[in-house]
Amino acid sequence: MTAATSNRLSSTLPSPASGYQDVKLSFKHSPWYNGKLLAGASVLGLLVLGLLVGHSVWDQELAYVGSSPLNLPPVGLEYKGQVGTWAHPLGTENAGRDMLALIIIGAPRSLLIGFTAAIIGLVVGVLLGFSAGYLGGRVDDVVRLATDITMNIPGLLVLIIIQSALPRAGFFTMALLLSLFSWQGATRVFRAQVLSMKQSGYVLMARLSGSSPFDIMFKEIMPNLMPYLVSNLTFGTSYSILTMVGMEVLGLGAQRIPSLGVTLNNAISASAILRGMWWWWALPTAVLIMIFMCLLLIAVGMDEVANPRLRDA
Amino acid sequence: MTTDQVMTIQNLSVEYPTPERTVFAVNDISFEIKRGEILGLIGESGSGKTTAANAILRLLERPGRVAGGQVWLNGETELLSLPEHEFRQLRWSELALVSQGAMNSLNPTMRVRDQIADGIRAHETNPAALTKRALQARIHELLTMVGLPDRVYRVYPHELSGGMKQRVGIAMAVALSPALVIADEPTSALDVITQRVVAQTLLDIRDRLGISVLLIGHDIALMAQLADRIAVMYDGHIVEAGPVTEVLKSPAHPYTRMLMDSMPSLLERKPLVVVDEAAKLEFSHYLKPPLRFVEVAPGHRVAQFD
Amino acid sequence: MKQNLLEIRDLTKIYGGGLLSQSPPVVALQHFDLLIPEEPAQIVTIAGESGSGKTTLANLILGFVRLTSGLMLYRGMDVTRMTKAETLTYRREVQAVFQDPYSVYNPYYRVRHIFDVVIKNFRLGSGRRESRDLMEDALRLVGMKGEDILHKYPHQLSGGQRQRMMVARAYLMKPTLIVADEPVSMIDASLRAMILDIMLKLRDEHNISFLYITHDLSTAYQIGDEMHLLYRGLTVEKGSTMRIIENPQHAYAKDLIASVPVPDPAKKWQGRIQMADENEATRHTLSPRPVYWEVEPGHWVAEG
Amino acid sequence: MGGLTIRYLMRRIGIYLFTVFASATLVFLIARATPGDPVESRWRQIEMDQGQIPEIEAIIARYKTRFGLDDPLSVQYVKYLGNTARFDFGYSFSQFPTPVWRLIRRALPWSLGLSVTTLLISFFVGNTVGAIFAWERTPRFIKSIIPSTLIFTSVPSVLAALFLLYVFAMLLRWFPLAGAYSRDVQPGWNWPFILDVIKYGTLPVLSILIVNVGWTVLGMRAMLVTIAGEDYVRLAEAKGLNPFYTLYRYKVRNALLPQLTGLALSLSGLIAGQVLVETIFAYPGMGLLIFQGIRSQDYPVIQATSYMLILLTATSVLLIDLLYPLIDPRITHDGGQA
Repeated sequence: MTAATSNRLSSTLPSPASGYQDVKLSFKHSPWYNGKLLAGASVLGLLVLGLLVGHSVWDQELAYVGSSPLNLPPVGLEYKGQVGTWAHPLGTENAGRDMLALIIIGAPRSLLIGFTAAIIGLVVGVLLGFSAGYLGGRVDDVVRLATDITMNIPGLLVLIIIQSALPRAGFFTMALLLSLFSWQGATRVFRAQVLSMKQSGYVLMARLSGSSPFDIMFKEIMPNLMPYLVSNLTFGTSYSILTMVGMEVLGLGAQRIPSLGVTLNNAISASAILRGMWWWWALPTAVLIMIFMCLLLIAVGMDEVANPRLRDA
Repeated sequence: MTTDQVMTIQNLSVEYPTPERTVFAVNDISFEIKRGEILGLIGESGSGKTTAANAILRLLERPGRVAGGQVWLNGETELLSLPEHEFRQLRWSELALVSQGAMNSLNPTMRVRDQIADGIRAHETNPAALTKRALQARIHELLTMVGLPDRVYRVYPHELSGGMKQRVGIAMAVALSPALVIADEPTSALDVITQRVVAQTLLDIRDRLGISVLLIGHDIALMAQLADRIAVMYDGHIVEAGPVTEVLKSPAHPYTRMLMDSMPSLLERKPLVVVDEAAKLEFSHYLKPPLRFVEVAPGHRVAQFD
Repeated sequence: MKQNLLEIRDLTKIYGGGLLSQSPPVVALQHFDLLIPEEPAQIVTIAGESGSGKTTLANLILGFVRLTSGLMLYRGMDVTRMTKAETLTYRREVQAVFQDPYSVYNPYYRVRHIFDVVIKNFRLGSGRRESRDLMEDALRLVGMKGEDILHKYPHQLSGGQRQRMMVARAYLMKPTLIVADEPVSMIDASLRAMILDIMLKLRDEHNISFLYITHDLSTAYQIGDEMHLLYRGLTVEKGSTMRIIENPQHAYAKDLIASVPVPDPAKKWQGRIQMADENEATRHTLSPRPVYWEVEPGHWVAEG
Repeated sequence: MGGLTIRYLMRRIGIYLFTVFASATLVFLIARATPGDPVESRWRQIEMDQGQIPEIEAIIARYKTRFGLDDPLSVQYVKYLGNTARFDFGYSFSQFPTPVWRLIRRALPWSLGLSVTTLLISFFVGNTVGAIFAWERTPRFIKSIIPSTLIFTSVPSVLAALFLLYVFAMLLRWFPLAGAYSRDVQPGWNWPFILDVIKYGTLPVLSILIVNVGWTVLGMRAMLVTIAGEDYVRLAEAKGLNPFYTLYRYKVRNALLPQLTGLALSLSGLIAGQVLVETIFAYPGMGLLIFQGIRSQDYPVIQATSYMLILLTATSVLLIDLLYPLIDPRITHDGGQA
């Protein structure tokens, strides 16, 4: 298992042209000017902004059972004799919860928990990857073993086992549990990168220049790994959100707090699809897909920043 | 029609359009390669020598493109205007390549014999030569010719050393007795003794098969050992060309002279002429296209400078 | 008492072959001796082809790898048993210039980063002004000016400029020894002389010794004082550079020197050289310490 | 270096065994960490549902003895490991006294069929499409489809399942809504049944495929773009070989090695997705078993099924990894003399 097993999208850092030319790079020619990256980041930004505005504008009490009329379709539509109203623009579900309020409360929760888990996972992954790559030897053996083992285990299933027995996990516990399965990618990528950079000329030079291992890691190596960092963070966030939504759809996790996954679970349990109440499952799905798509665009854009050969072809 | 010239390059130019300006990597170069000779195309990095070879082989990488000129094969076929499928037929059967990266020029997941065979299969028209037995005999013969042991027939590239890989590359290139082999820095990644063995192999092949070689390189000393004639490139131009003995004995262009003066050798311990980037850039003042050439000795042409 | 700058005795480096490793050990360098006196500074060539152990030697001296056995003394101090302060001094005084003048620059930073780091870590200068003076001084030595290049990124410099900057960086630390590992093999031929010339200047005017590690005997012949010729981890011939090249004794040395092409079409290679059916993975094994014969004053050849 | 193969094998199998052992232990620990013990809570539950049960204490004690719950933890652990190795997971709570293993045996073939089908299709289709996208001779208009694969890769299979179910089963009624086959066919090796299974399996397979195939496509394309810069590819072009031959023999062949690793890496995500898809389609596989277990708080079923799926994933990854040396000559053909 050598170079071939690095992250499937990220392969190498930009290989510098050997010839020298004094071409000034304007922003448009900078590698960071990447359509996918910018599109993903801006749509995600707009979404978050919209949710924040919604938080202050929309009545969040509407997210609780019985706060609204039952089975109301979105505004302008008709369902079993009821016509949607502006009071509940996205409709309501069969327990009288307002869909807009559910999304406004649920989506940030999913995003935040996924992001928190990804951050924890990334920090752990980077630290482990760095230590394994830089220190080598026993540390490397142990880290590699742990990574190889946990990577082969579907996180969802382990969390199902844990959650089935200990159902009352709070926000932070949940994020911590999710992060158990989001550090491996970062560990692998950073270990591989550090391993190759350790032999690179500028790290050797830094050692000859009396730089401490800390300086070498964070001042010499880290800046060059920024694209990988962002790419991993977004992948980790999607993965964590996905896993959590998965658990919620199965009926695990804190079912009382409205979140997108819980809403989906309710919709499935109540046969929303068969009853033709599409807004009940389609709206949370659409929001989730939008989140995933933005995160993916950012990640893919980042990979292209890191590996210019992927840009066109 | 028989001609003494295997290849004639006329006013070849290659440009690389960049957002700021168009760079001419190869600028209006002309030379010819005679039958059975080794022509050394020598230049430092960025001189355009490899780009010129790629243009002839029609392997330019985007966004580079031929901006003008003609490449005549055997005085009868113009290569650059040939339709793709017709040119593909000429590849390898008439025009072969020994590539630069000795370590990486063989497919790691294919046996050596299959990599030699697929070139033959793609172009051999005589069905009798394509039987399994005939192919096997032919590949063995090729391997022997470049001095490789029989076991190479069965192995995968990673089991070979750099020098052996490069000799496989030569065997592969001459498999169809092409008119011309373009050897792009064939020994630059090799050790000194290995380099000599590979160079010997190249000379042997030329002597036995009469194949012409366009040898691309940066090492004057190696060119002195191998080439019959050399052409010196600088900044996309050919500044001087002629028989190797002539050019190296009495270099006429200041750039060639500078190259000779800064060249360390085992022949004598002498103070080297120190040149820096600024001094090197000075030479570009001599290059005002179109260059005019003066013949200082029979076959020895020098771009005019003043 | 007059000390030697660097004294190496019976140095051996074996890679791998540990308890948990399944791959057999590889002897990269064995029974290596070296003596570089404090005065006068000299350029000691370590010549050899790939796999000869010359880069291993550089890594050993620079402390990138640990020696397996042998003794390495810097000004009488055992390099493997130095105090923290001594290590810092050693780090500063034994510097390096590497083969690839591009990869030694961190692409993230402007080129002045390589100066900033050493000035900060070794506390060479205090304050902006003093630091800048140190840089300019070092750059002047290699024929460059700070205002022209310090603000640039590595890819904006030519190979020659990058390598000169690296020499300037080494000089900035006022080293006693510079390990130059193939410093000109990736530089255009016409610019090589410039780097070699700077090396001579550092030796003659600043009393800096060089360990010139190279496969290129032609450049070694031009600037080298002493030479050690390595073959598969062993020194096969040592003595004055000129004498070895003009009068090689060991069979391998003869082959090697006869294979170096000379830029004169009238002096073509004589005869043919046969190469064994070699394999890249050829492993070197530990052999007994060879016996060296002195064939002329100061010129030693390994027996066999 | 013939030892590399042995070493690789040993390490790989070691990792596998440890994975299995660790997940079995996890299940044991979690089960013991549950507040109260399972037998007691089960009987208390029955008591709550059905009213007072006389001699409940005695019944509980008898069960505890029978299941060895009175033994010290270490003895229980060793027994548990032995049982797990024989796939003996005890009894289901909700369908007492059905052994969990019987439920799993019923569900396993459906899940296996689903995953093997998706895995094979996604690998072959994904790599073929990826190769087409990366080929320089592919017409531009085909290449312009690439961005849409990006959309697919970002839709998780659970959400794709909801969408497909709504459109193709609910609105268009092309496919059935739930289950694995209809009641009116006789299970067995007969055509009506096989066709029925295919019909019922199409939407679940598609749901899992949609996300996974996108990744394979992108991975293949990225690999080929990288490989196109290699010297041996340039040489193949200089040889004037048939461009299609160059594509598969020089490029795709070399890209498949890392793609196989990618497949192994994506497997755990694939299985996780499948659990959810089965739930949505009420497909009678292991995923649905877990879902039902969660609904009825049937801990032995949840834990055993999850454990089995982990075991399955680890085994498949092992098998894929063992394929690797078979197709990489650098591992299998070292030394050359043999």
